[in-house]
Amino acid sequence: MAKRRFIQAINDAMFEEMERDPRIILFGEDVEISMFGDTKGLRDHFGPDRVRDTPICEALLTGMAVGMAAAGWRPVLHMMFSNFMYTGFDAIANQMSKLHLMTGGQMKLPITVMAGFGGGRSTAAQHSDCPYPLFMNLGGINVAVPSNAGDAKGLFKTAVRSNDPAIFLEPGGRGGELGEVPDGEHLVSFGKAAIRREGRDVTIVAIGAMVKLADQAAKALAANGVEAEIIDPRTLVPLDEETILASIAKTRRLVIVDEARDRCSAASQIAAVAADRGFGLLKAPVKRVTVPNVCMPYAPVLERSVYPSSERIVSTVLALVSNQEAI
Amino acid sequence: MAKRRFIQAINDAMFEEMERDPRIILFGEDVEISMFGDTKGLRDHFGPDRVRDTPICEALLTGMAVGMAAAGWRPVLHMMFSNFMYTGFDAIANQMSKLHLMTGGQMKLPITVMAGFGGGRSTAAQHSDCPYPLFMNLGGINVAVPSNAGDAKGLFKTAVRSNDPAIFLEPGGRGGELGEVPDGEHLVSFGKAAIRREGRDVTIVAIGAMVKLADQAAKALAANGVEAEIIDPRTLVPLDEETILASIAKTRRLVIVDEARDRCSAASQIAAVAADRGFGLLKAPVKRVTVPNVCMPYAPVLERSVYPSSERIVSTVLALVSNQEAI
Amino acid sequence: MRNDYQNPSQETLLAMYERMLVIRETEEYLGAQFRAGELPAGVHLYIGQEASGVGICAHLSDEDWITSTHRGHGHFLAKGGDPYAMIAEIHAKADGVCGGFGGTMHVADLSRGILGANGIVGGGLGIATGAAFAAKLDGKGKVAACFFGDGAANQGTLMEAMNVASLWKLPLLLVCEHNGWSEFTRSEVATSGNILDRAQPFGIPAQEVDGNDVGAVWRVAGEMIEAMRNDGGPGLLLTHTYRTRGHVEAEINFLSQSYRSEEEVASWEARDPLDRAVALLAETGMATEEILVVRERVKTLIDAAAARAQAAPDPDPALVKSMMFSEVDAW
Amino acid sequence: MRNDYQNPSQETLLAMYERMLVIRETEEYLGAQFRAGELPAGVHLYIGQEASGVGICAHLSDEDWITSTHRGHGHFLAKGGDPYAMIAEIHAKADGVCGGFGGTMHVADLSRGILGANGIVGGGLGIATGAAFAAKLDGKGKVAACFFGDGAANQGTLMEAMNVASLWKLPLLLVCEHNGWSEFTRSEVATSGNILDRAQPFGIPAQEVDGNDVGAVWRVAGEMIEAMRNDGGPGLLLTHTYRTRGHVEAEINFLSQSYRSEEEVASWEARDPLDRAVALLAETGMATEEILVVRERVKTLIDAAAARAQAAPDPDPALVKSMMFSEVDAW
Ligand SMILES: Cc1ncc(C[n+]2csc(CCOP(=O)(O)OP(=O)(O)O)c2C)c(N)n1
Ligand SMILES: Cc1ncc(C[n+]2csc(CCOP(=O)(O)OP(=O)(O)O)c2C)c(N)n1
Ligand SMILES: [Mg+2]
Ligand SMILES: [Mg+2]
Repeated sequence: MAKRRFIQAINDAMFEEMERDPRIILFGEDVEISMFGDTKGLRDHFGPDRVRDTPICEALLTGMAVGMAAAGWRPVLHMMFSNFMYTGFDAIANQMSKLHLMTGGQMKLPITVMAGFGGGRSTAAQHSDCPYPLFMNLGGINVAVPSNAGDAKGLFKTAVRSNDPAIFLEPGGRGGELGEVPDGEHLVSFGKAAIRREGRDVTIVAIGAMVKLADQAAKALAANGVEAEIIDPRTLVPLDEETILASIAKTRRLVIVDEARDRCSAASQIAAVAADRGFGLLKAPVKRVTVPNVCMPYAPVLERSVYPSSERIVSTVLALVSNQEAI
Repeated sequence: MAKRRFIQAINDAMFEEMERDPRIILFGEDVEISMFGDTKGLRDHFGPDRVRDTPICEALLTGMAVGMAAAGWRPVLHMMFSNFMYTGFDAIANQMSKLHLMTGGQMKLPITVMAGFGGGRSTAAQHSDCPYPLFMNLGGINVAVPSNAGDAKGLFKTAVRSNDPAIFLEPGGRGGELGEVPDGEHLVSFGKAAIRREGRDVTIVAIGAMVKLADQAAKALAANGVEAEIIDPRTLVPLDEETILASIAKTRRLVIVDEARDRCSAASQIAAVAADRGFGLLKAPVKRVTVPNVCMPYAPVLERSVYPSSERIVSTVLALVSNQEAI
Repeated sequence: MRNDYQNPSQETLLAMYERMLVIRETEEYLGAQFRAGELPAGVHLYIGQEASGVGICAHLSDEDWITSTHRGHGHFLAKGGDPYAMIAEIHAKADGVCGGFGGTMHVADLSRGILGANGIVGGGLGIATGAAFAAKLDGKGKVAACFFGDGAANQGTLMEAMNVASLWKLPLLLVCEHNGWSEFTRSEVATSGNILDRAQPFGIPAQEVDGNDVGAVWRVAGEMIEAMRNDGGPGLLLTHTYRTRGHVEAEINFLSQSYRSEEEVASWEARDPLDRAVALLAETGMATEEILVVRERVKTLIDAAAARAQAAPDPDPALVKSMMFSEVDAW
Repeated sequence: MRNDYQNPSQETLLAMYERMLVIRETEEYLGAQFRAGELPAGVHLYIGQEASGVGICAHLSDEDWITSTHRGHGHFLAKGGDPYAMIAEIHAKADGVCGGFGGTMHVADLSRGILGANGIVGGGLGIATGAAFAAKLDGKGKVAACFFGDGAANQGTLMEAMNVASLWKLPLLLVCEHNGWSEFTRSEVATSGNILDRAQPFGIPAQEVDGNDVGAVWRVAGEMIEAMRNDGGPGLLLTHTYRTRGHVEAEINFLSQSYRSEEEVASWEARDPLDRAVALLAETGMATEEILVVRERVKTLIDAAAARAQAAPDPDPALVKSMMFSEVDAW
């Protein structure tokens, strides 16, 4: 086990995978100098054919990723901030997610599209979106949202080795966070949630950067005698419904923490699964701690008021637990 | 009450509103000749300044709608098929939905973006998407999905009179369907669901074209002694949660029929609301009848296998009702 | 050594004529089937434009890539796609080249470098640019040709593609098939200036050609593609042509007014690319009987393909579940 | 009667100099605040480019529209935006021109025709084209100016905008501020050919100008805008300039290597647009003391605005709920 920063773990994964497979090509705006640090050093090591700065033209870039993959290469496209995925949305939604089906399975698309996402740092509305609900709805695209350095490395490797398109989202502003990364070859399978903490009283499903908040909340709850179990789905497509349901079977209560806007969020999807497949297990309402249906305001005081917090998780859980007899 | 075709009702609404308000401008690809019929005759009547064919350049068109609205006009942008909204997605997701907040409320955006949507007619993957879950997640955009001619007229009028952006979706291939349209000025408010049928045993929330299927299902169910209540939300943003919850309070069971792909669908959102605010009212799992996470195949036999049907609604409801004691 | 693209040989010309005939026969059949209510969805016919796709694809092998449009049957067949597999696809049958999943607007055959017809206008531009980048990385002299219409030329991704392809010297042949219309909008209404000029700011060589003259298309495309194979960077080729059928078969059913004159259509029918190919063949001294033999052969081929496609089984709905992903089953 | 844009009067020149000073002082302040950890987010400074925005906006009234970029403080102030309201916005205060909701990349003042800075590169192109269409419909000789960078010129919406604006003869002034860099990528790496040439296929008149010479910018922009007001259709203006600060303030903290030479920066600092405006004023016979008076006035103004902004209250979180919609409250 080595301690690595989130962003270093991704960088390590890129080095190792590009070394292993000469058909992996990295391209995107300013990937050579690397603003976030995740693609640092790759250009020098792998040269201009395999690591390439592009002009600013996201609509083309996503389409190019499809064409490169269809023609036998394994593109990794760095989109910088996830809001810019909207600028390149057409080829993601109309091509990347559909061509495997449309061609009757002929077209394999081993594409990884990566970007930083999420609010909390006054980057304001156009640099803070949390777009995974959109990608989840498209179908045909795997969606990985690591919560720590080790998973970031393992999920990234799985993404680039997969023959299907994957969106790999890095929680913005958490690149410096240290975490344990297992030594040697480290892969994290898609569709396998991690149980971050065991507990008997409530299940908290937390996504990406929310795992840390859930963890803080769990500690505060423990001080109140409430033991929370924390599930980190790690990938939202595929989603490990079984692990979530097994946890609900134990705790009988579910809170989902998601930094997406609430409407049609991952939280809503998980709540819907619980209300269907887990209905008989639940003894309290399913609660969502999300961003209300608002884009991120700039002022820290405003942003804080809508961004999920450990306090909101704690109070949500406490209300659930204390209310249990009322239902 | 006059009988009008779905598409005629929209056309009537456009005529009446453009007559009423000279600042409404209609533009889009082939709006002059009008492929669907909804914009038929408007060019001749209102002239080239107010009704205008555009080049094929969706990315610009959505941006133009924002600029026109910001500069004091009331654009109606016809995007033809809703998949092409992805081509113009950047300005919808990064500008239209955010600028009111980003400008601290300065920028009013009275924009209507309209398009046909949905599958069922072998138009295949790129002409059949049901994109409202994406727009619901963005925030800042109202979303109207009429299920019949009368609502189409009334909702369209509300959309163009609103000072906020609205997406108005016409169920593809149902333009010819006849329906009652109230005479005279007819407006349908946003955020007010309609109870299409009363019943005591199960609540079926059905969206857009799904209302008709729900209705067929309800008739079949009635023959089995099961009385379904059908709720048509009419707008998904804002969503009339109260009417849905009131119905669940009566029936204690909920099935949602949505022709979107399941993951992060409107159905999932409504299920999530039920699992939270309606939890104590429910005595059975919340079921979703949706399109599995797949884009539309071309072959009718394949498409039918994934498209919601009244049979699927019936069997879902019957399983719920018969299973009630098992929970 | 540089090839001489001055004159296609009689053999080449005949092969191209036969390919054009295959397209024409197939599409005449499909149009009739649609009108008879035998197809599940409308078809966008390439009839009248055959020389453009055929003259260009004659220079491409299965190792080269093409992307196509909603009007993609012709490109599919020109690039060597199997008529039976395409007809079966459009009949929504299990034997279809996409198993019945794609349909008329999405015919694709990756084994032949056909990356697919595309229902999104301009959707091929990014894909072809990516394939051209792949071709460059492969280093084997492959090229990618992107077919798109005059309407699609107004999508900004064209400029983006030209910029990247020029900077990276990609072997990308941008083929704008200028048929004067995008749906029901006349080109002049939607397009400012001359599309050919749009390549100039990027230093991309651009040529235009009579797109109904398969010999001319073959010559110009041959030169451009050969240059590309020798690391020559992108090119823009504008083929002037016309769809003598509607935008989509049976548009008459939903349009309340006509959008073009009968004279306009007739004037282009008089320049039919197949008739002109026959004239070119005659110039090479080919006898009418020999041409009739080809015609018969094609007719027999397509008739047989059609009959077989009609009799083919429907696809199995159990397959849908596994079709969104190649590996994980995630629905 | 046609105006003579040969020589800005001393008065005009002085007013422009003052406006440039306002930008410079404001941004020097903001940069220092960021480095001191007093701002919630990084700022993209316009320092070095002031002549471009000011020389152009000098011809615009509150009735005209502009759209701007992530590097938008200068355009906001050049178009007459209030320094206090902008500084307060960037300090995330309730008095901010967007109530603290927008921040540095989104400063907007609709009452002055400032449709907003924009965090999406190229995001202003569609908005400005729409505003230009609105201007045309208004029929009062208004114009819309769209500021964008050389990096943004590679977004395809530029071509789309030129096509529509040319077809519809919209009063759209496309202003490409060419500072040689997009983030950390040199223009030559990302841009094929000369951006100026991109207007040619659309028949759009294009001019380039020394963007650090406010007099020259004023002259060229004046002519172009006047033509537009008289139904002249769109134009492209390329202003050659340079950002002497980083892409974003304090980029040094996250970049592991430098991307440009000190000599390059120094050579542009030697062509500082404010110094050159002073030289122009001296040519008109203005005394150094008079210029110093202006400098003092601006310094006092910005110091006061800054102090007031720092003391202003935070925005009220209760407002967030009502900020996504103007009418219905739907969250
Ligand atoms: C992104 C997108 N916008 C609009 C359409 C609808 N549409 C289909 S074909 C077409 C016209 C295309 O014209 P052109 O590119 O000239 O091709 P042609 O039909 O003439 O071959 C349009 C607007 C579409 N399919 N995709
Ligand atoms: C759509 C989009 N892509 C990428 C970015 C990230 N980004 C911000 S500024 C910038 C460079 C812009 O260069 P240019 O247009 O020349 O403007 P300059 O910064 O030089 O003023 C980039 C790539 C963005 N904000 N939006
Ligand atoms: Mg055309
Ligand atoms: Mg620049």
